[in-house]
Amino acid sequence: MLEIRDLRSGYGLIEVLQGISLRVETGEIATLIGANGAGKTTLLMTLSGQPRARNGSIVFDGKDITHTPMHNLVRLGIAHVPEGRHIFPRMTVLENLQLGAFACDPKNFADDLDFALTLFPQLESRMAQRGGTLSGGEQQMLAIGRGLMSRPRLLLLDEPSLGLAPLIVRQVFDTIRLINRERKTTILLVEQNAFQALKLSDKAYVMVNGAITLSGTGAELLGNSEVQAAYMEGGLAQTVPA
Amino acid sequence: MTQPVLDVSNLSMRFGGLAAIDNLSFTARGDHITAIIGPNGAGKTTVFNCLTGFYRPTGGSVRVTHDNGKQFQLERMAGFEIARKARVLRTFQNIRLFAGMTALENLLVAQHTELMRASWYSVAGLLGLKPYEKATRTAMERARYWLDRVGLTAQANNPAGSLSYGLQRKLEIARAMCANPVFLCLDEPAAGLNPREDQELVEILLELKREHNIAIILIEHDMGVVMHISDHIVVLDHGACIADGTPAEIRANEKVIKAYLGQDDSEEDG
Amino acid sequence: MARGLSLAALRDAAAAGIVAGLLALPLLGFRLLDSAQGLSLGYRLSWVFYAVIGVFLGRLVLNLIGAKWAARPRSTHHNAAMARFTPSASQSEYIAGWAMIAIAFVLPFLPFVDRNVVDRMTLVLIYVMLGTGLNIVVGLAGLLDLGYVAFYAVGAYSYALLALNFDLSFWICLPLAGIFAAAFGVLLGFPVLRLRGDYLAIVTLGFGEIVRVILINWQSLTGGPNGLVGIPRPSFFGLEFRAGAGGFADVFGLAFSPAQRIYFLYYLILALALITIAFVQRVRSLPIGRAWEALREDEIACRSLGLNPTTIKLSAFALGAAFAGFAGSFFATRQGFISPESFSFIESAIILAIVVLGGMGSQIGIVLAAVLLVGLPEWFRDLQQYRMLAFGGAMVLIMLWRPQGLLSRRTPTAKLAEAGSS
Amino acid sequence: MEFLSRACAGGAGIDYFLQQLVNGVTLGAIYGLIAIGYTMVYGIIGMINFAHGDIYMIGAFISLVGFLLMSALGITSVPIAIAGVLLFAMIFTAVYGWTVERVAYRPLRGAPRLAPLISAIGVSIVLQNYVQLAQGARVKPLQPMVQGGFTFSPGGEFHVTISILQIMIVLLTLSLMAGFTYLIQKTPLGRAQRATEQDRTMAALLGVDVDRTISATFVIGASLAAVAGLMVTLYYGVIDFYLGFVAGIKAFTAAVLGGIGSLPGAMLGGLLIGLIEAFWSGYCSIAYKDVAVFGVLVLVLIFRPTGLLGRPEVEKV
Repeated sequence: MLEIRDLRSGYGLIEVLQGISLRVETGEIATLIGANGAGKTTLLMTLSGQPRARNGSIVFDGKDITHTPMHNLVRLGIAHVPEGRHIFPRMTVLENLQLGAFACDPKNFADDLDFALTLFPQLESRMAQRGGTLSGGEQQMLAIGRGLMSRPRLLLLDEPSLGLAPLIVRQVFDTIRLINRERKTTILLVEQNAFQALKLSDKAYVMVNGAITLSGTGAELLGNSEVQAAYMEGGLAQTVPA
Repeated sequence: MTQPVLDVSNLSMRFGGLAAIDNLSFTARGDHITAIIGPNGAGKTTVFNCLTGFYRPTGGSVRVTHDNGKQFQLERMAGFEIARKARVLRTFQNIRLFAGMTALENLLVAQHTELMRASWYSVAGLLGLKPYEKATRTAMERARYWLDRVGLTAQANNPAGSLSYGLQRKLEIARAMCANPVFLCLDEPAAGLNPREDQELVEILLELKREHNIAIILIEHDMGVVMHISDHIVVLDHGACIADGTPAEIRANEKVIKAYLGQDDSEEDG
Repeated sequence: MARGLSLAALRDAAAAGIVAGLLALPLLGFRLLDSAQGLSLGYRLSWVFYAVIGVFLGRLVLNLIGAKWAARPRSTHHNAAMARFTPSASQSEYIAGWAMIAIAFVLPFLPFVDRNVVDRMTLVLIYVMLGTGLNIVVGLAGLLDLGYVAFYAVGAYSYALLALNFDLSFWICLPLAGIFAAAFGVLLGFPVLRLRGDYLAIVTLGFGEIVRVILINWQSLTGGPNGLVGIPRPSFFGLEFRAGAGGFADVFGLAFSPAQRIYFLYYLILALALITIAFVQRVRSLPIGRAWEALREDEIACRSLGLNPTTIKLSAFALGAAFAGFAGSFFATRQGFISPESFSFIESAIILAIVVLGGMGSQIGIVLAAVLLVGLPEWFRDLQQYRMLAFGGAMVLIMLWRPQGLLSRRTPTAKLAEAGSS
Repeated sequence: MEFLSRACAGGAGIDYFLQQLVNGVTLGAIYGLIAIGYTMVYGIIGMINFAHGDIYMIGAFISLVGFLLMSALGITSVPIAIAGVLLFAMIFTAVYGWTVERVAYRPLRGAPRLAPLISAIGVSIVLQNYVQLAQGARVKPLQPMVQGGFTFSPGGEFHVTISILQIMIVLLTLSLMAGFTYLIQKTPLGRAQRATEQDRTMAALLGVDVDRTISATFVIGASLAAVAGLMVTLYYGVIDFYLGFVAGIKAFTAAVLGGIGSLPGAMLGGLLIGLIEAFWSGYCSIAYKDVAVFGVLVLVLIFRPTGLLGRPEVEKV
């Protein structure tokens, strides 16, 4: 469904992505893990066209989208839920969801809204509340819900668990799995929370300094001692309360 | 000589009708690392903003006592006075460095008050007089020391904004240290750090406590870090304190598990 | 590829032509004619045609020439954002700076330089001084001041009034004018410096207008729209530049020439400008200078470190105003005549443009920008009524050409030797 | 309040007061329409559109040309002429607005903040001199087109006159205001605008064409300025190429006073400035009316730093 070949991009004089190639097959959850600053977010942003790819190609569903303007991607079936949620703070939850369906046929709106609300029933009571007044967890749910409003075939999720309480993190990962199963949405997930992410992914890539250094199924990487050392056990991050 | 103490009593902060903090009381001891944890939106950052003068609390008081017995009522002081006199310094959740200035300059700005005085409000500085030159040297020494401590010496002349995320976090802590704190408030210092950087952060914090007698108050979601280093944990939910105790007590607390940590999943998750 | 490109270029040029036609039609195509019977309409639709053809061809040529240039990776935004992070090339700028000072000193003796050139350079130097002063406020402290001309006016009028009413010499009036301007800066600054960014901009803009309105209407003090005349000229340590006994020429045994005063004024403003520049360079690396920059970068972080934003901002405002005051007194003594007309918003805009074009904090940039924006247009006086049109157009084009300014490198105010310079 | 009562006692009566009120409201409506352009552009790109005042001046000139064209075409019915000129001016002024964005703003997207400000000041200088060169520097008069009005005598000898033109101006402003509030609040274009305003990248990710939305904002702002230009041409009957600068500053002041970014704020700010001007001119001195306007602005900003209806900025730390 998505094929990236030798992609290079960056900001100014700094080249962040140094030739990335990866594939995401239809219907799977692919995960990209890596340390902060490895270029994971830059990869997703380059997919969306900002910064522009300097080299290489991005093919989505057989169509070259390397130079497609950002605002046309959603019409092709790609939804990007960026890092930091990016809720429109002074718009209501409903308006945020409406904007999620901005590029779509209005007659699907009611159905899509229903689906988003079944995933995130907490949002229902907050429809008239401004996005900026939601808690971090609710904002993340709204961000994902908004991304789903365009009925994407490919969902790009950037650090959905960042800055969330442990309880909420679990809920977010459960939902990701649910979206993938229920809607057959292909998902490309970028996560620091390597452990949780690898558990639910079909395929995973490890990114170091702008290049892919390791790939395999989620289970393979989960068991890989290098990965464990670098992204899980080395730190205290996964020390769950005992 | 007594320990410095930070006393929060009956602190309240309302925005319009919404109570972000509701009658909160806790005490942070000078020889402790105190962690404030709780779900998103529980009011943790608001507490910090009240401690450091960015918000004026709608009720209650925050009192800091230094080891020489001097007392400060923070809720009555302007933000810059809190940093200058009560010496409560902070870092920010979304890093606030002087991005266009070099790492070294960031640390010199933190010593502004002393340098300003030494430069006789710029007069001595303009004339290049001795006392100012001496103060500058001292300030450079201190900056160099902290750059060394956080491993930033090689990047001292690089703009702060060009540093990696992890280094920026460390620089922010070093900058606060240059301002000579008694209490250091860290707002999610481990957010966005990778495990190796987490480890380094923990070492730095323990060192601050041990060797520099800095009282640390931190907000953190990373339970690994929190449980590992804190002496005392305050758990907030909906602006109120639901638990207060040692890490072991907090871990076992039913209310905390329900509101924040979730069911113990260690066996399921490995 | 080439064919597709030229077709696209053609289409784009056609679109530009159509837009030009729409723009030209109402205002160039028709002419409002005044006559005794009132207003009537004249037609000159051919002008619209010329505009369409002109823009079409111009755009086409640009497209074809620029095709290759435009095809380069479009990363200008990021370059602009990253420019401040590029390492400084202070060495070459250092040399360039001294070279410029040397040229400035020998300028009047160069073969192709006549009085007019010296006179124009005097004007340029006034703007260098103003730009350097405003740079403290805008470039260093990051406070957008759109009414800087007010302080210039306060300086000029205080100089004129002091000199006219109290018979004080230039050298006494100059510092007093600076102090008055600085006091005005504090007076204005105190209530409004809490305001952020553009709110401050509009209030300073308003303040500039208020000062002008007061100058126009306070007839008894300022002479109203007619201004003040007969402002005493500066003297060379008591020697006046006049013909006859006791004048400068007489004492030094020279033949009297009006040019002597022009040269004297040139060196006077050169000295003032150099002092200003030296002062600002020095102050930048003092704690107060660093605090200004820190404030520009992040006010909240400043407060969290114990810096008092109000006093820091006020000091920047007052110092910037003082330099405008000095420049104003020089302006008054050079002209011998001042009126509110010289202190309109356009002056503030030009000074601000010099700072921004200079590169927000680069001293050499400010000098270059002053030459470009003030010096060059003086040579195009022949264009007469088209001069301001060209000036405005140039302002737009220059900004498009170099959005980050001519020189936007920032030299650190302190360096750690062992870190090396990367 | 005190000086008002003193002034009233000093000769001018309640009718004088009411007359100033009527005049102030009319003036305020015009300022309000220009202020909307500032506030919308500020909202969406976070910058002062310095050329907006001159766009308004251009609108006035185009309106004047439009009126002469109408009479040249033999259209004598005043309402039809006004409606025709309204359309004519809005369309052609909008092209100017669009061009300003295209030339001075779009290429500088992402550039340092002050660069577009300077280029916009450049455009403002160009527009003023362009009109001066194309149409001459002399003041352009237009003979009154809409005459007549109503005189009220609320209490015997008091007389207050409201002209038809004044009523027209206020009604037109109110209906445009209502229309654009609806546009911003309820239509997809409005949603796109607000989304672009709050988070440009996110808006683009959701399919909003940011460039086009910003262009649309400039076009709307310019066409509203054209309406203001038309009304000022009718109301005062004289215009010149320098008209835009002062009105521009005042309208921007109005936008700031009301709280920049807020549409009702712009209207309220415009109204207040119109009233301050009318009353200050009526009771104190015409010469210092601008001083009064800015004085009030400074006072308001000191106590409410984000303007009257601006959202109070909660510092995010």
